[in-house]
Amino acid sequence: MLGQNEEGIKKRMEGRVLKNKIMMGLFFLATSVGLIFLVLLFYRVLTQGIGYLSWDYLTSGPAPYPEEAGIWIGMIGSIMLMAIVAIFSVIIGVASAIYLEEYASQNKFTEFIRVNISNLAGVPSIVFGLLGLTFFVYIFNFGYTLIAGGLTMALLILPVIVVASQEALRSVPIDLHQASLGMGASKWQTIARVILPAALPGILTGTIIALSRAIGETAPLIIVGAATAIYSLPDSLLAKYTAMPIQIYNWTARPQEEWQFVAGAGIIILLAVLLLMNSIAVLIRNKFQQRL
Amino acid sequence: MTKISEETQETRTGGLTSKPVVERKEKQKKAEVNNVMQVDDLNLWYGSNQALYEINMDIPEKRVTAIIGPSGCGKSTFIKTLNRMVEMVPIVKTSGSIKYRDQNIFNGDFKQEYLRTKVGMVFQSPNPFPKSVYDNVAYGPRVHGIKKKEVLDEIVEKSLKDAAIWDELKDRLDANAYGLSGGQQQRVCIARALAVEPDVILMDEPTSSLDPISTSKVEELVQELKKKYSIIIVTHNMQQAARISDKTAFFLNGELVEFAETDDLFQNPQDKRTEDYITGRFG
Amino acid sequence: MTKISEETQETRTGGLTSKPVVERKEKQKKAEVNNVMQVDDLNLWYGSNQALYEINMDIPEKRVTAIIGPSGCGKSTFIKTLNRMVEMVPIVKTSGSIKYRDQNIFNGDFKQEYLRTKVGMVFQSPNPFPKSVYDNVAYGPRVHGIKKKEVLDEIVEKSLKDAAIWDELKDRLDANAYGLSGGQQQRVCIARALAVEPDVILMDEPTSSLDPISTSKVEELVQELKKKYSIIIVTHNMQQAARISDKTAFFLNGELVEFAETDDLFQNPQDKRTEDYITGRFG
Amino acid sequence: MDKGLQSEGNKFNVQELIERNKQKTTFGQRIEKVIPWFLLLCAIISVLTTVGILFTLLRESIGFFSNVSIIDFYTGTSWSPWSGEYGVAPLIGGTLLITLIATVVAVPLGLMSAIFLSEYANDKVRRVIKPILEVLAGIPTVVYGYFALTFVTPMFQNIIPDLGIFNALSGGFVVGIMIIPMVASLSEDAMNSVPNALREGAYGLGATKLEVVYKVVLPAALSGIVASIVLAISRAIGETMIVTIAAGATPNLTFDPTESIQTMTAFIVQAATGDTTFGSTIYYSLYAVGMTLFVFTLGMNLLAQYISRKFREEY
Amino acid sequence: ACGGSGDDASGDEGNSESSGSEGSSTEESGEEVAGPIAIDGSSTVYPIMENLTYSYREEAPEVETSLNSSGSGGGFKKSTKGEIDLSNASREIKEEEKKIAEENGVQLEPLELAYDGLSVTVSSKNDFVENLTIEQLRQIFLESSDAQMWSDINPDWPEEQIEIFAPGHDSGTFDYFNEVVLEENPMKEGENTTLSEDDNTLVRGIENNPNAIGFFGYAYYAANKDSLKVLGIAEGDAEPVKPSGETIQDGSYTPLSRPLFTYVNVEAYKNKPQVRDFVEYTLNNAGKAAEEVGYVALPEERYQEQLDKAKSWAE
Ligand SMILES: Nc1ncnc2c1ncn2[C@@H]1O[C@H](COP(=O)(O)OP(=O)(O)OP(=O)(O)O)[C@@H](O)[C@H]1O
Ligand SMILES: Nc1ncnc2c1ncn2[C@@H]1O[C@H](COP(=O)(O)OP(=O)(O)OP(=O)(O)O)[C@@H](O)[C@H]1O
Ligand SMILES: [Mg+2]
Ligand SMILES: [Mg+2]
Ligand SMILES: O=P([O-])([O-])[O-]
Repeated sequence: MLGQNEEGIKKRMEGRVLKNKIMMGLFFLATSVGLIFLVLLFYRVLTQGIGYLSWDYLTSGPAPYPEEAGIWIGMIGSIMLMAIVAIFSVIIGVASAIYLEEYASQNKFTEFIRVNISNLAGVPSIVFGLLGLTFFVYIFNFGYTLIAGGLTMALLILPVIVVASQEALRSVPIDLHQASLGMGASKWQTIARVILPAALPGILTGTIIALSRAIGETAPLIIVGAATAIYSLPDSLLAKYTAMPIQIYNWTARPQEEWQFVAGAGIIILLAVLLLMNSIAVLIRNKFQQRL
Repeated sequence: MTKISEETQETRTGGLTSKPVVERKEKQKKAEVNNVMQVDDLNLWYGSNQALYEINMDIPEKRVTAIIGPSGCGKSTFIKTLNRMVEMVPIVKTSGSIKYRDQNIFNGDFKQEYLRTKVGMVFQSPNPFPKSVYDNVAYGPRVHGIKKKEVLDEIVEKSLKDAAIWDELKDRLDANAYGLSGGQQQRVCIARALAVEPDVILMDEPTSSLDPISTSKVEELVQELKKKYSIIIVTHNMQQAARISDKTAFFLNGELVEFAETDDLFQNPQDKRTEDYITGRFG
Repeated sequence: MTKISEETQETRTGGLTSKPVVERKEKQKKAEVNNVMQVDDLNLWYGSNQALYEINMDIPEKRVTAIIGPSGCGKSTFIKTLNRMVEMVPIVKTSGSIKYRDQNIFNGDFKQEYLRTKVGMVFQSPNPFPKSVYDNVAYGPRVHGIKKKEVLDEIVEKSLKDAAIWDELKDRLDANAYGLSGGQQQRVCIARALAVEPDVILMDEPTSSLDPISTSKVEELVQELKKKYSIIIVTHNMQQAARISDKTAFFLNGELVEFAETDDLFQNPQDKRTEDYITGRFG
Repeated sequence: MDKGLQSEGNKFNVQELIERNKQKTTFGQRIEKVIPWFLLLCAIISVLTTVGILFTLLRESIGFFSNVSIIDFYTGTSWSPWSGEYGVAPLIGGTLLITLIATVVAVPLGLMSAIFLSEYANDKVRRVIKPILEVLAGIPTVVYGYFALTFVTPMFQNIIPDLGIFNALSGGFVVGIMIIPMVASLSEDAMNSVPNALREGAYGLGATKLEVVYKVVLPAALSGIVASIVLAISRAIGETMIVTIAAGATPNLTFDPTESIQTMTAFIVQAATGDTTFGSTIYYSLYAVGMTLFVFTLGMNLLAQYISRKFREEY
Repeated sequence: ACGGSGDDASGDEGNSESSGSEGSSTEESGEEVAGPIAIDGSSTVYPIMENLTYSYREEAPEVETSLNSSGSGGGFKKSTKGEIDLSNASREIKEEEKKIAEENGVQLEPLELAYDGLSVTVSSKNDFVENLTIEQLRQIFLESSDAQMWSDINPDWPEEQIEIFAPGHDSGTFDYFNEVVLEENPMKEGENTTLSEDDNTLVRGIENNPNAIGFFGYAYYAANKDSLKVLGIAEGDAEPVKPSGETIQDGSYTPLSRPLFTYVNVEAYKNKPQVRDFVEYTLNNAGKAAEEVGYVALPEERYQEQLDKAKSWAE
């Protein structure tokens, strides 16, 4: 039946192949739109901020005069914040993932935890801010301090880390499991000596991606009361602090135009830190993919 | 040796009936001395799917026992049951008993970990840990608390020697095992299994992912190993079973159809299904 | 028929030397009339790894040609080259030529899409689309612009009949193909391939994931199909090759070692390596 | 090889050593018992987090609903807390408007990007472009906010002259740009996991790439794609800083994208940072809005999970 | 939570005790003080306070000031619970807030820092309005008025929708305007009104829209003189007066001049030498700081007076 109009089929084929070509161009264009906006954004930020970027800018804190203002206190604040976030979220996140992947039996409760975690991943960050305010600031009585901000952010990215770690654990070949158990190793020995090391790159990548989301978060920090002008670095977990996005938000909210450029410079630093984190993640990911 | 062949004769007589292995059971009891493991009335379910039916089988000591059968007939399931590895699948249920040196391995106070140091395993595709050759082989001893460097050194050397790969690798003990060829990896995995000096070694299609040369190396090694270990080897390659095993079991659809001296089974199958299979009528 | 056997005789004479197929080439040219595809000096690389070496092979019309060889020898690569499916792997490079009815399929103006409607394919594991049986079979005709319900109905019925599954499925055409058994799925996939009325059908281990009964159904079907189609079938099962094919090619490490009438090849292999393989000395 | 087996310099027996160690290592066994409990505890923290969120939102919302009737809250169409009008509709409307615009931007662009990356681009291109696209999702939203305000709005003003400085259009548009990678990346994953066998099946029948995409890959990956869209939408609903900065602060029940609006999230920021007196009804209202927002995103997430579970078994 | 948070200030203090005690001993001998000072509150006062804390750093490098701007109400929210030491405000403390402070055993005392002339502005693109009377302001801003178009205010003006940009409803700035102009009657809300805590948002909103009008602190006008036009305000039939340093300080810009405050936690002032030191520093330098950021200094005697008052708290 097809054979009957051989010529027709051939002719149609021309059209079909052409259509494929055209759509391919369209798909490519669509992909470029995202990339173009990325470039535009970088271009604007760079042109606005580059003039204010200097060693002084890197090493000084907030100031009432644009020429004297710098990112130092915010940057270190962000880094300290991230350290707290990383410690808590990685320990709790990886432990949860191990529990879910290796220990939990398939029952309603486990399923509930799983669903709960993926739901948490979709809760708006500002709601986490409210949670942090109620619990860490008030009920646990930490006040508007580094630890309150850190724990709030840690909970915020916890689900991301759990999910990434679960995936990393799951991608460790069952072979390795079997090999270890087959030697008479206990479950925990197997996990600690074989599975975790093998899953580590995946876990690290997930963590870095989660942290790079956290480092740019502003809304929850506003709610749990990060300071806007602070001139000394936090010296304890219970010290006041500020962070890069808070500084940037504050600068951009000012009337004089120069502050926009100060903010631009801050954005450059923030993006630089972000890109650094992302490329580490990509490096780890690529290296990891080659290995297995 | 004589006893074994006597026992198998009986088995094969049984093999003519539809429930060969059950009848055989009582008679085999006499031959216990020579058996390292004894499987009695073993049934196994994955959830509600039964994968093994009433298996009765005695594994002779210091012999190579081959298990053959078409894909999905339960070969892997069966040997994984022997070291309770099958329990990694949570929905598995079993009935019947398996005795290792007269102790029922399903008994509550019989430790899985202990069983697995006694009954080692080598898998279908080589699965070294992503660590150095040394650390791979030392893994088992370390897990069991052996920490002294000298002792470990000695165990590693001895195991690699026994696995016939010491000469190839003695200068590369620190190299990552992932960098080795498939055949080398598989022998490192065998060395790793030997390092805890098990009593029985289970091998699930150990050569199926290897090239012919590596395959023949592993086959030679198996011949060597049976001097010290009792070996159970699953293979989908009938020629291989014929080459290296002393006894062969033929599984089909979860049943043990026939279990006999290898030569007898191939030249003189007692069951029509065995014959069909080894003459290539299916599979 | 006579011509083919004559041609193969020549091939096998060549098979005694180390480069059997090259010499054969010139002589085969005479037999062109009966060949649906002609492979000349085909080399293929995955990146820098060569997977096929200087393959010369003529595929006879309305016959079953079997391809056997150990795992990794390039069987799948070879038949995927015949419909240029191998180009889905972006790093693939080829040299040499393949002619389909005297047109070089690597030519710039020879459309992949056209080639593939002429040279259909059935895969190792059944891969129906997650759609109804009807939509699966109608997929190809629809893609080629046939929209009329009556025409489609007719094509679907005819193809399912040709694939020997019409009777089983005629009342379940709307059922999702995923709900079928493996053997049924595979025959639906065959029907899907038949629906565009190809000239050649490539089959890559079409029964390897099937149970014995489904396997024999597919084997019967293949016998039936060769009345209308030229069939090339890859199998790791030598018995299967012996049962169903007219000619058999033996591949090893990317080389075509021997290509002959099936009975000759199995009973009277000309190459030592072929002999080793079919007597089970490796693989 | 022979040497190996015969030269058994058996100074010790490994199994005996093991046996001996077994007797003393009770510590290890205790660890083995404790660890699952510790891990379970950690896993429960995520549950506690949810409980904490519910507690936080509910406690204060109850305070709010004792002053304002829940019916008025959800049926009222005017939100002006300072004159005592607490109809949440304008905030929900603002949120939906932003989400709608973002979806219209992100879904086609994201999906087409996913198709390009998964089906047309080669491995190298994919490996470069995918992470770059993902950078879009990692850019701090404050940065996007000012990008919207100082670049996108002026750009749109060239086309729509009477576009206000604060408007839903640029806010929503930029939120859309931000969520492109969510759609693109997750959909690409879904398409990638469509077994190659299905593609081969279609190619083998002479289908073009486009036909394979439309008739095989997209239907097979549908659940993953829909789930990615739903997740992206849920992210758009929860987005805060972009809309706070660029979309204005006018609780306006309108579907005109050129107007200034206020979203639920933006109101929360406004009320939480503003001068609201602690304990006032306005203060409590931010929790009632937060609760509503939470319910919205929860619904979206459950929907996404339902979709991906319902259709997962397809192939 | 309230009782608990009451301790927070003392907890904070305890935390700094080790360094603080050292500070207090050295302070008596006229040397360096140390320890944290927490300041929050009005965004209007923020620039003055930022200026002060910045220069204070050189005076007392060991003191760790932290400054936030959550609005006057936001500041009182924290200060009435004793969480912060200084609470900036662009209005006086409200009765409810006082009550909460009393419940928590917190005593707050106001200090005036500067004057602000609340500036009513339009865009510099606006070429029809120059001055407004208080009566006209009411027409524009009161909800009860039905004036929608500029032509409703003055028939000479164009028939264009009036767009209002105003500070958040409960902010100090809004409160003051509400009190003196609207006499506590509700302000217009809805489509054509944008409310924002962020004064810069208001500036941006107004500068691009010739039909917009809004008001905020003088400093924000001073910083955007190019794009904004400030209106002269006339009380009754009097001459319209525009805000400027002179007119604000000499009181001729009425009624929209207002004082800016910081409220001191007396407990903290007594017990924390660094707070005492900073308050003194503030009163000595507030005039200069105010001028620098665009506000108007108080007469010199007024600062001295307050300094004496403050010193009396310590006794
Ligand atoms: N994890 C599992 N869950 C459920 N069923 C399983 C599982 N593993 C195996 N089965 C089923 O048990 C039966 C036996 O499988 P098994 O893997 O033991 O076969 P096999 O003989 O080793 O086959 P092969 O030669 O393919 O390895 C099969 O029907 C299979 O589907
Ligand atoms: N996508 C690929 N990329 C790189 N190398 C490949 C790829 N596919 C196959 N090869 C290599 O090409 C060679 C031939 O593989 P092919 O799949 O054709 O073998 P085969 O004979 O079909 O084996 P089997 O019986 O296992 O299916 C192998 O060495 C394989 O590693
Ligand atoms: Mg198996
Ligand atoms: Mg193959
Ligand atoms: O921040 P305010 O000064 O408006 O309270």
